[in-house]
Amino acid sequence: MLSWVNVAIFLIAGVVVVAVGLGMAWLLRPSYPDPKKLDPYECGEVPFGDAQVRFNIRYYIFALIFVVFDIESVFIYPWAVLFRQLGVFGFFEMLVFLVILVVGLVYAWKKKVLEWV
Amino acid sequence: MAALADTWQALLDWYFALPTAILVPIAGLLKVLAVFGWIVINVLILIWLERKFSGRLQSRLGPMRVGRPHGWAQTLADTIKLLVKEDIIPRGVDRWLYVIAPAVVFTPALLVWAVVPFTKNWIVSDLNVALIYVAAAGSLAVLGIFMSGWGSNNKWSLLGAMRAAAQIISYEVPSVLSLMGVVMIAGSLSLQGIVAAQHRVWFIFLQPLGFIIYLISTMAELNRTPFDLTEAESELVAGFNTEYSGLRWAFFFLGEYANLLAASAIAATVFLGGWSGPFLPGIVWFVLKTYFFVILIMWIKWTMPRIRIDQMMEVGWKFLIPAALVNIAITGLVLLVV
Amino acid sequence: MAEIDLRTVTGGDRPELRDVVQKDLHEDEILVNMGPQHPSTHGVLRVVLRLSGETIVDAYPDIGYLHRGVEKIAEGWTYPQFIPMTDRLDYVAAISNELTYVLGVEKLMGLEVPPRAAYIRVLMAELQRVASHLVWLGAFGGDMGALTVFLYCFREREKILDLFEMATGARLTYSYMRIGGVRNDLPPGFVEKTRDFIKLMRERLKEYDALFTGNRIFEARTKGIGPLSAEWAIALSAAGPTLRGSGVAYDVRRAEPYLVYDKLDFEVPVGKNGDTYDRYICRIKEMHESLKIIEQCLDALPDGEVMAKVPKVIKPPEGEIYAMTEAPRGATGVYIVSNGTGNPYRLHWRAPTFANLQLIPDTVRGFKIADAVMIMGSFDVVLGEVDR
Amino acid sequence: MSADTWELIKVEADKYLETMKSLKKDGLDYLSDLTAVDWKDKGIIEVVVHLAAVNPGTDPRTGFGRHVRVKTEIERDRPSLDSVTPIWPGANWYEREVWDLFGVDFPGHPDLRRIMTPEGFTGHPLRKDFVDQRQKRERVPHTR
Amino acid sequence: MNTLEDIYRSSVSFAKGLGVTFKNFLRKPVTLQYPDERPVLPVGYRGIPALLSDKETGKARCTACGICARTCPLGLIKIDSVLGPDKKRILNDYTLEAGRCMVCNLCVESCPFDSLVMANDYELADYDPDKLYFHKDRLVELGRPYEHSDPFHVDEPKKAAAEAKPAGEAKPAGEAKPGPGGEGA
Repeated sequence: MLSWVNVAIFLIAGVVVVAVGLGMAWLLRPSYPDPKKLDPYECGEVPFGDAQVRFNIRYYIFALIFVVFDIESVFIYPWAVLFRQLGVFGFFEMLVFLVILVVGLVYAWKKKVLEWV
Repeated sequence: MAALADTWQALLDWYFALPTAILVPIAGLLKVLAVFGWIVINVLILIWLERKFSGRLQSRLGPMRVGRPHGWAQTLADTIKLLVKEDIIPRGVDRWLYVIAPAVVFTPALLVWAVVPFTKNWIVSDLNVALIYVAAAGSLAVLGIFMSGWGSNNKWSLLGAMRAAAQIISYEVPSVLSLMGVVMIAGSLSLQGIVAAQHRVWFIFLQPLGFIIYLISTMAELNRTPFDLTEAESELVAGFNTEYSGLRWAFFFLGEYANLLAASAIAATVFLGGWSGPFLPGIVWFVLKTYFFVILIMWIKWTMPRIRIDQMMEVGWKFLIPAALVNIAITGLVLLVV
Repeated sequence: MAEIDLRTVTGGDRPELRDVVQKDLHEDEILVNMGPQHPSTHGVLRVVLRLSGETIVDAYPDIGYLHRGVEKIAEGWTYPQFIPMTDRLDYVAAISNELTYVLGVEKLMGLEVPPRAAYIRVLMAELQRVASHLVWLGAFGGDMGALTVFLYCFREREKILDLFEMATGARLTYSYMRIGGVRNDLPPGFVEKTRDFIKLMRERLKEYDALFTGNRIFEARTKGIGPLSAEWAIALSAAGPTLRGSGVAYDVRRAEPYLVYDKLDFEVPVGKNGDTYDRYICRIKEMHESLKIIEQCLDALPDGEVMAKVPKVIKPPEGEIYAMTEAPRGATGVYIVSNGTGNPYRLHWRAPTFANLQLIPDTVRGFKIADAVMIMGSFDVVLGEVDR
Repeated sequence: MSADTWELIKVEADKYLETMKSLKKDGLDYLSDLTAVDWKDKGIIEVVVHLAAVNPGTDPRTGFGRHVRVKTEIERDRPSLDSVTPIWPGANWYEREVWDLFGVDFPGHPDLRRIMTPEGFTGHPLRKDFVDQRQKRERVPHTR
Repeated sequence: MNTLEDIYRSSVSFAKGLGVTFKNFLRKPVTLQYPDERPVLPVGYRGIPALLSDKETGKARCTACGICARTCPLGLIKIDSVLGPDKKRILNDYTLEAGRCMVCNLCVESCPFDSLVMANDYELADYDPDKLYFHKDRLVELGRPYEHSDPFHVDEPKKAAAEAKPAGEAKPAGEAKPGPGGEGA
């Protein structure tokens, strides 16, 4: 548990560094406000509408597949650490697990979910 | 002289006599400060190095003027410039997201360093789940990138953010899976444990496939060419950081280099045996191996054209993930047979 | 004749671009301005993209940001005075523009240039082609994120510019061609330096090849991207490597030889599929061919004058002329109407990229933003001649 | 230098479209250029089209096809001429340019808008009697 | 096995690319560190039009005929002259609006008296646009190092000698003594 204290210190220190940096910049920087400067950049032309728009639903499917695989890897890690103790049985068990996942991947592949729009 | 030594001894005695509850945070703080110093100095060097290195690759000289010889002070000058730059928060931004995004990108790059072993004894905290921690900390940055892209109220930023999210989550999986073979051989998730497991032979030789997958996916997670799609200046102007300037932008930039350094250090530790090596002290080996990766990644960056986003997703999902799974299976089989 | 109200003639209620692009906008489509200030539109080209995700549903190019009214300016200037102005049209290939213009005026006057001048002109035009293609290749690499190639290309282009500087005294806007010949003879040492350059350039072209041709990422980014069929390319008046990449072997140097091109041995490279890759290959091969032509010119360079006898004040007879040359970007033409005075009555510039830009909507539709950048890059747009 | 090699065809405005269609059928598939000349004194605008054949053809000298210049005179006050964009899609921008700079209307053109001049511009600059009616901008005083 | 071949081909092409960049890494950089190092300008470099002056008297050779002013496409040359006692024009001032000059060389070519030259000075920027109107004195000063407007000027006796040689031996044109300004600005 104690080793996590250091990590916490790291986190706090990281935030402090950013805060100090931005604070210093806030003190030092000049300010010449001009409404023209606040335009969002759209290559020098007046933007068409708002940028916060709906995206295509297919972006989210990537996130879903990612969740599946990331949780999978969390499962594999403890198995990998103890691989030598688990032996042949553990190996094949994990193989079955992986095959199921791969079937899912192939399904997504064939359904053309993995294509970017 | 003797008096000084005595005082020092007394100070140490007093220090070690402190109760653990105080001792550990102080020791931690000192270590953290040291590591911070290391990161800051190295990032400054890295930025300069990249400019000089890419300059030489391109038959240029790179920075030469600020700080002679060879413009060593260029990065410092740039930092000062960015520090005193006017801050512009464009109209229509999601203010909170816009403001805190740089911090969210920058901090995880530092967090990784909590578990990197510099030498046998020099490590901030030798977590027993270090590799999972590294992966987790490394993928935090995507949150910041997405926040900046969405919060900027700019279409190029938004496209960059969408790309970033998809790219980093797609390459997170192979990068994690590619390390699995190493974990299986080492039987440990602690980086010190992994270094110790390499005292005879480096994992780059035992896990060549895993290494290549890791290198590719790391470069993708670092957003470096050929995978710099989130910025992709010729396509998206500057991607997620289009609307940023001054020190806010600088934190994205610093974060990128801190990440590069961290990823190189992890790669050096996991695949090249970290600080271990003959003759020279551990820290020297560590620095050499880290910079080997830094240079390698820069070299690739300045040679390759950029891949397209859909091709990138294809490579990740249809090639790297299956290959990483195959790597696990092969490693398992070999370990069972041997 | 009564003054007419121009507004009634214009029918001022024509739709503007903004109305056109917003028509029938689907709800998950977004409109984005790409340009005029965008890293990869190579100037002030503006393309309004209608996107669904990252896929381009439609594109609307908009030009005119660099419109200087060159054709109107020409009407107020004398014939020789317009030569420096032609440099500013396609500023990446200034010599080719000068050549087109002076050829036009010479044809109008029935003037014959001395053989040495003709060879020097061809030599310069081909050097310019190599230089221009190098700029294109570098920018093309830059569009793809391979910035190193950009710097390599510019490094080699510097050598050509050195040659130009030596011969003409300037590096970009040469003002070298004159009606009746060229301004001055080649300086001593020019021929040797050019030969050295050709040797160097051939080596360097191999290096570019190693970086691009055969590179898996490069092929993935260019093959099959932005295909343009031969019929469509002709129908849309595409020009230069964009036309030839589609397999149409139309090169003004062959179709209507000018100067000494009919005495020179060179090939007109053509592509097959008309995709971005073919256009790339065409230009690379053209660089090789140009080097070949330059060598032939150096070998065959005759002695003699470089200027024909021309009257002090140039007043072509009444008439009209349409002269075409093959500039690096394609067939450049100049249409001059003379009314017998010292100024052109009307001068029209046919710019190859003006025609090529029309291809944008048809070629980028259905591709990604990243592809659109590559496709536009492969047309080698120079807005100076598009907008004039 | 060789003289002008372009074959000249003059047509009346009402026969213009017909002639163009038949020329296209004759293999002149490449519209090289389309522009106009303002003959203010004669009260006409002359639309000049340059057509070429890009496919190897019959020209004994080069092996390429013929080159044709088509000229049509139209009234200067109410300039209007059938669009050739349906025949050569590439004429699209050329006709837009002639519209923008000379004010010639092209009925049948799919998208006749101004192309060179900015939005809201009035007048047609390449006409000989064009006067720029925009406000002259002051030269910005130099500041350091 | 297509995939394997693909991977092999990709790897080879990547290695080739990395090899090229490495080769260039070893090459000498081509950067010219401008204010410290200066380019060697070729003979005939066009910097800015300047007035040639007579070697003996040091006065501008310009006769104020005004042909250059008429030739200049942008009309940047203004000549201020008065009629002298012997019906010859006397040059009072010669103004060039250098800020807009596009160094096209047309004025130099048009000059019938060989009194204009393209000087190869190029560092002529100024903070004040009004100072970019170059007047007679400055232009004469700029033109001081030059003797002829034609950079490849062949000395008359030498030219005669070259012509006297048998035709077969005649060197290609251009074998001329380097003109002034070859040493760089």
